[in-house]
Amino acid sequence: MRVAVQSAPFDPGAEVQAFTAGAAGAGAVVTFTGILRPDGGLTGMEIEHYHGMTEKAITGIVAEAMARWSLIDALVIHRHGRLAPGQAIMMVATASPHRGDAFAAAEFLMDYLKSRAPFWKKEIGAVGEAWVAAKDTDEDALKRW
Amino acid sequence: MRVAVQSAPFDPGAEVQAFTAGAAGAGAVVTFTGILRPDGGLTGMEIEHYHGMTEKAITGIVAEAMARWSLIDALVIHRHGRLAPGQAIMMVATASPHRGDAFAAAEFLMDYLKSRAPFWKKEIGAVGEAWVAAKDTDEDALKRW
Amino acid sequence: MIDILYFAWVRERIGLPRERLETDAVTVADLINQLRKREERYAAAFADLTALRVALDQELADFDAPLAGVREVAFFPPMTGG
Amino acid sequence: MIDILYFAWVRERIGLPRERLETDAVTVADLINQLRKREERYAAAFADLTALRVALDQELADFDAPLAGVREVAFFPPMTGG
Repeated sequence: MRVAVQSAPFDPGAEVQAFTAGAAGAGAVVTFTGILRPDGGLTGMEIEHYHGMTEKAITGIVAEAMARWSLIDALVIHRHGRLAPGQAIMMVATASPHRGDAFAAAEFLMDYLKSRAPFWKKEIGAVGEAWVAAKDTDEDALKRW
Repeated sequence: MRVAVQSAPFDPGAEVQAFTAGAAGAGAVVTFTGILRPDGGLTGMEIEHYHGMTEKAITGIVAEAMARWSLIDALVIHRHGRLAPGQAIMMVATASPHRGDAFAAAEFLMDYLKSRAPFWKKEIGAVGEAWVAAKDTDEDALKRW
Repeated sequence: MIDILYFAWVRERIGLPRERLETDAVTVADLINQLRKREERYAAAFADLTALRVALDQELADFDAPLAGVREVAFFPPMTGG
Repeated sequence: MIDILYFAWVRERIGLPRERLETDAVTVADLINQLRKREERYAAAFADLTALRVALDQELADFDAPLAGVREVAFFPPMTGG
């Protein structure tokens, strides 16, 4: 497994390529990429994170996914700092012998990263800045696991 | 949307890169890649398909996904002919403003491709060949949609 | 005249990928009964209809579907794509 | 001595990212009450605990959790990763 918390941009295509090539024996690879949408005059995003806890929390979430599903490998990349619209915010990838496990684990990782990894997003627009509010639906999403 | 039914191998990483780059306005991209696992002495796979109906059936399934979920774009690539272990059999990709839609549509596409796209897989091993049997669980998977 | 296509083990059992027939069959089931009577290999291929699927002009159909206007009938086992 | 960290709007409201305190607080709730009394900006930041989360030594915890042995307390709003 690999967990990367980084300020540098990354290329989802290159990451998928490397992850797929490295997942020998996998029959199914699922990837999710979250991208900063250029909505309503958004000029950027600033992602604050809790250095130290972030890596620990994500590693714990990935370890739980590997314990719950039959996974050959898993990858989480999450950016912090300043992002431009259209850039990838984060990605997860899962490799499994079976498609059901790869899908379930990827959705589990996403749901937990949303609400249990210490990141805070601030949207930056032409007229000001605003912290993104957590959604009740994101917290509710954890209940299905 | 793009549907490609082809005998030539493809590079999942390059496809994800191109798909993600082309999906302007997407906040979420989900990809699934099915890979031929080198299980128990498998030396290859031969995929037969119904030329004409295959393209029509997949296009119909993708159109239904685009109607049911908020999708910006969708991609299906499926190989036919002879495959070597470790090669990608097929991939789907979905791009949406929302992660829930991207995941649901990708799983829907996979479930329908399994049981409603006219492909037939034959496993080729050192000691012989055998048609892959359809699984009841694959047929059951359609009922959730 | 109607084109009949066979795929996967149906093709292997019957021994050819497609053929052209003159038939007065009204439904798919009628056509299957006519084919069964032709030769043992057809009877074997069509022995268990639960193991078969049919498409009419490249759309999945039921065995009781009418053949009127249909130009292409395909028989095959349950699909294993993905 | 305990390190206290603030993130996102909690950090902005209090005006600093971290500080070091001598405290005899037994639980997180005790510590919050002590902080509230210090200055208006603390009272404002800790006005609504349902809008806050706490981590003790980088693990999520409840407000009634004991502080014995804890070296790092962090306060922040609900997380918005992913």
